[in-house]
Amino acid sequence: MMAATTRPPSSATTPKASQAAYRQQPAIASGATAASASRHTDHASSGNAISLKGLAKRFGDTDVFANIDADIAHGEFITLLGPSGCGKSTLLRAIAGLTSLNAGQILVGDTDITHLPPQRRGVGMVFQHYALFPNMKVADNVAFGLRMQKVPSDERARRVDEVLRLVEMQDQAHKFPHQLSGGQCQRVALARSLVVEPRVLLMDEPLSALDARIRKHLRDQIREIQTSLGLTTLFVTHDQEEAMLMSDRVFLMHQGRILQQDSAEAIYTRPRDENAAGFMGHYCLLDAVEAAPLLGYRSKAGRVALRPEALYLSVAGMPLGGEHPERVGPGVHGVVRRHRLLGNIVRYDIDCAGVSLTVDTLNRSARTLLPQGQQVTVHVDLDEVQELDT
Amino acid sequence: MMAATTRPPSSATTPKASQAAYRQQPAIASGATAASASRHTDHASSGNAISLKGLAKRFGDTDVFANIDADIAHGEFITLLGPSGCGKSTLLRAIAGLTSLNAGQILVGDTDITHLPPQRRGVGMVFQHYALFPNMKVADNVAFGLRMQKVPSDERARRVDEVLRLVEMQDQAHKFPHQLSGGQCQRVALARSLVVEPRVLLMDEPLSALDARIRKHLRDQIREIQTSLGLTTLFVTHDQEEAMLMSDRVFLMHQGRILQQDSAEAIYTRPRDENAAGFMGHYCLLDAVEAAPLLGYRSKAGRVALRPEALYLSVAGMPLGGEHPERVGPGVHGVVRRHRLLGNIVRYDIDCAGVSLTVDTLNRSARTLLPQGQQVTVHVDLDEVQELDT
Amino acid sequence: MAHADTMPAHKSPTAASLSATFNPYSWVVGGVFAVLALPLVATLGYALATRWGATLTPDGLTLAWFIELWTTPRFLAAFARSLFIAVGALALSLALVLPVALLAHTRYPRLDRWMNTLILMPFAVPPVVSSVGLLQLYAGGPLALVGTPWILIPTYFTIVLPFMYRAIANSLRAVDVQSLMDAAQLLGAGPVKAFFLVVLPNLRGGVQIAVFLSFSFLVGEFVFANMLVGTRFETLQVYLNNMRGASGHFTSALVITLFVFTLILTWLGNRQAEHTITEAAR
Amino acid sequence: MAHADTMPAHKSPTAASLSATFNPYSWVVGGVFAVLALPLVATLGYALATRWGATLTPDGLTLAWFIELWTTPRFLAAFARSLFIAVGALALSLALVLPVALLAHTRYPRLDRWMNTLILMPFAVPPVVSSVGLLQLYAGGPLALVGTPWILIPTYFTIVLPFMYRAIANSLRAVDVQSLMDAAQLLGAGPVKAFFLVVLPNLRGGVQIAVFLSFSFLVGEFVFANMLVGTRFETLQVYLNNMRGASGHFTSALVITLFVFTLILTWLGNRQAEHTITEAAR
Repeated sequence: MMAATTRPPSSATTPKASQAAYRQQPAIASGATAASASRHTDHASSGNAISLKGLAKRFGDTDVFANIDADIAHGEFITLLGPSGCGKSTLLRAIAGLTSLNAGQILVGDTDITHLPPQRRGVGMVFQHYALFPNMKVADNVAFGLRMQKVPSDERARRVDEVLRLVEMQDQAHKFPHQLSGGQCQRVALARSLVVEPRVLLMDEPLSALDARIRKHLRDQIREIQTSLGLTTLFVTHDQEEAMLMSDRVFLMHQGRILQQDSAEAIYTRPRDENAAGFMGHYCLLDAVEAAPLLGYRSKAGRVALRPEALYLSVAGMPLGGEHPERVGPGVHGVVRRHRLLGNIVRYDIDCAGVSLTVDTLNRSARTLLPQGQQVTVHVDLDEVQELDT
Repeated sequence: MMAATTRPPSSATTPKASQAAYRQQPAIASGATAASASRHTDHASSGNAISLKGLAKRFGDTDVFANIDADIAHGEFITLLGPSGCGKSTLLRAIAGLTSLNAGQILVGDTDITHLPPQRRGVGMVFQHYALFPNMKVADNVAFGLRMQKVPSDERARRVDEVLRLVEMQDQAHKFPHQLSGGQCQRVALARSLVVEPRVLLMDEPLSALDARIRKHLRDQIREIQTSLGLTTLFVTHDQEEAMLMSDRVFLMHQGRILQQDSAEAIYTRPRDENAAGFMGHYCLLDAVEAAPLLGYRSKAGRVALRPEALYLSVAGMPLGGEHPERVGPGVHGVVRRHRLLGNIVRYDIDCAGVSLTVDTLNRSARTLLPQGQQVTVHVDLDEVQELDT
Repeated sequence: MAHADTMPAHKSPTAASLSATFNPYSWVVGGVFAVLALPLVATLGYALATRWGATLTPDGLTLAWFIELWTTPRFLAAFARSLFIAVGALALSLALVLPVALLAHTRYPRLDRWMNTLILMPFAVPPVVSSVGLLQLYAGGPLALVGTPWILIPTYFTIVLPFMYRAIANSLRAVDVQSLMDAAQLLGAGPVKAFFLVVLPNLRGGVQIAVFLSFSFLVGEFVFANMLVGTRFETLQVYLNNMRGASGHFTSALVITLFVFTLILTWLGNRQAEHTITEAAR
Repeated sequence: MAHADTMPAHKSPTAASLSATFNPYSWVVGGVFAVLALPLVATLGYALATRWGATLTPDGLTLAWFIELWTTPRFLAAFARSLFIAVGALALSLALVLPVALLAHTRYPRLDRWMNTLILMPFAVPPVVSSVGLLQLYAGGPLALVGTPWILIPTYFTIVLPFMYRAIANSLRAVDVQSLMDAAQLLGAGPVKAFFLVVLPNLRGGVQIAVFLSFSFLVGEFVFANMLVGTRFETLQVYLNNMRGASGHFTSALVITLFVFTLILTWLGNRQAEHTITEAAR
């Protein structure tokens, strides 16, 4: 029902056509909502939804970000993941047109929007603190964008109702924002962005002001809606789990640069460098000398990263947690220094060949817990070892 | 250096003596800090540090909490864990004397403090939003409690310096609170509570205003300091991981009641009822009929709770993740509906005998990932099945 | 505004449960109310009394004083003049202060700090003091406004400025203006439209109170009016002062009229503001 | 206070970088400053001029007018009276408002709502209006205060009350009073000690500005002083008004004296407050 409906079905193969389609967008075709449901892959063939080319932003002498290059496909869900201060939110605001750039070019479809004001970019945005209009009821908040587009009132009412249904807020249409909980506010904010059928949806830490339970629910709901609408989405977060669960691809940002653009799985299991490994998971970072006994060879790379859950423990020759990997490193003797119960995971700190290793195992049963001082053998899955440049 | 030093070494075997020792506390012995380091088990024999007897608190018609009974040993780290609104913070404030009780009795040692004003309870408290005095520098904030006790200025300076070293804030002594980061503020607040050597330390969600990285660091630091001082601590949180990692025991609270008092491990693996299971981890809750095929028998309990990490998957007869438990339920055929990568965990949703099960496995390698639609067999570890009262 | 008002104050249960059992604050409220209302009640009694001598209660009730007042052309003229001057000064200050406060809040934080210092100045210079200064300033040359009613509008503007600025700046702080503007712009509104549709309505409460208070202050202002223009342009207060010699009942009726007038004005302002918002949201 | 002031305003980089390149706000500040300062500058010129006729600048400079003023016993007496009345009213209002505001903030949120409504009343009733009411009230019986200076202290108290209450309530809101009190009590301070050591110093900014502004307002107040007591108790403003007939230079000197006096007072207040805090923190 939402988004992308104004682009012709076999959309824009030439720049001209796509551009024309984009310009046409604000005047939304009234029959648009008919072609509802699954348009997920409609635009797979029409090139990128967004291209970022050499974006740079300075604030005084410091680079907020620089050399941002990325291509995002239609319908992709991209997460900008990074610690606070890495420039991810500013990048999002620059794409929205809320912050000027010092260099670079932003293409949506094939249209250069770098110098368009925010209201003409066809971009929707959801803010961390909702930014609902306190003077308007839920329905009027959602209708705001349509009123700006001069959509006739009967169509407006229908589309507002539709989108409120989508975010399960149709019963709250006549409440004011201050009467809603945080999670409900964010749903309304989402509906408000969706109703104008933006070409791209930007979300700036939309879940971080909510409490854990609601965050999980809304996370799944956002992803579901995004998938069903085939809406190209950029989602900013500092939460690794959020990024892993929601994204088609993750852009890992660090100090104003994109360290790695990859699938969540690849970002997690194959970090490109030490910074990426430091931010994702709980990698044990060893240098080549320290790692040699575990690997059975001297790595050429400066640093070796081991995932705690890809290390294998054996007690008295019996593998703990069953089968071994195909390509396994030599067993190295170690001692359990302590264990911590993280819920479904038991995390062991193991002193092993002069280094301290972290090993994660499933918390299957209290009977299988290894006591402090237990002698173990540690094996490495050689296929899961990451050799990092330094 | 901190806490408990005023109690005589072979403390209070009779109520009288203990009471006397408590009364004596505000006038701190000047040699107290000499007997520093590890006094962890000094008071193991002297009964409970705190006893809560039938505490109840009403607010209008609703019970904030009721029937709170608990005994806390010397040096124990207790976490009050529960969702927001379960009464845990109010309980903490009642123990501190900041909120009156409708019924019950609070003993510290053997002294009844139920009706003492907060300033005479010998209880320290750390607040969620630090509550540092903005008009005073760090050192003066920390010295405040000592000044109230009329500790001579040279001893005061020494003890302030000592405790600031303990929380690694000695370099910031001359800054004002507004010049510090959140994590630094909370360290100062901790130092301020510790310096007066309270008999009990109360912490009201001290980490929840901090960001993830600092939270983890400070969490470990708090636990370390608490252990080295042997300080009886009550820690309020809504974060399950925090509770699991820090506590000697967890009090799981729900709607103003303590559902379960147990070690973190027991709370996690053996929840007493459905509410406890619902709050901890990601238990699959099945009724007896649904669970029967997995268990191989019809449970007498109304509900059966299965931990996702205590379920075992096999593909074509080969156990995934190795060995099986001793007492294993019958294998039941299922189909992978989807998987989610949570980092070190892969969470499968499996349709199995008419119910949807969640199964957690270690994210050991991308090669071992089960695709959607994969046929699997699910086994249950019968020793890890929780049969709940309803 | 509405938001802040309806947000439940986060208080510990003790406080609330205590207040349920005994209410010392009702005494405080009662006391303050009495202190503030007593003069008004006495005035009302006087205005309605046929005669009120040494007794505790008036001798009889009448509307004669009011009727006499409302049929006096001199009173009506003074009333109109006061209204004109007050509305003029307020319009001028709103038109200037709103954009400056908005800029200070969203773009130039340093401007806000400067303004906060500047607006203290008129407070530091009491009315009689500055009226002397103003007389000197406007007495000769190109600014020969003394004695004309026009001198009052810039003067009142100066007086009202600080109050208006603080009230509006506080309202802006309570609303997350930047985000609201951003959100409205991304939904297709230009900056001006965004301001009027999304920011201004949410400043309503603060601006309204500022305007109301300023208005009632200006209508009641006497010192400047008397010193700068005097009897040549008799405003309500100057008229009231000149009528001091007249019957106490008559002046009381005048006072009550003035009071009821400002009350009605406020009520209308409130209603209008609510109406506007409902409309805008439709 | 200190906290709120030094917290860097969280702004988007655009805004700050824009303001670095061009500064429209310096124009605004300049303009406002000019509007506010012009009367004062003109007055100063007049006070220092031997003669100032139709020319743009004064003819010559002299301190004669000041010396004449400072040696007039009637002026000094009026000054002392004004000070006494203002200090009395402020002390009374501080003693009453501080505890009420604290209670309203920490214990009885409903009291705060009531107070916020109540304190608007004196605004709605302009000075001349309520002075008529007060005259009626205090004219007879047990409260026969009319014509005595004592009538001014309760009157001024009523006027200053709303302003003081709002200023203090705002300061309380900016500080998390409840937590500070809790923390101090758990560290061994009684409630009174906690209030003076931990809460009051952090209200400094707000309370100080309120006191300063109220003070300068009271010293400058004319309407009540004139109507309620008149020449029998000549305050500074009544004196100034009575001297209107005298030389403009003389009154200008008076005005400047008054202004400099309030400035010095503020400066002293500031210094003292800072000193107190440094001491308390030692």
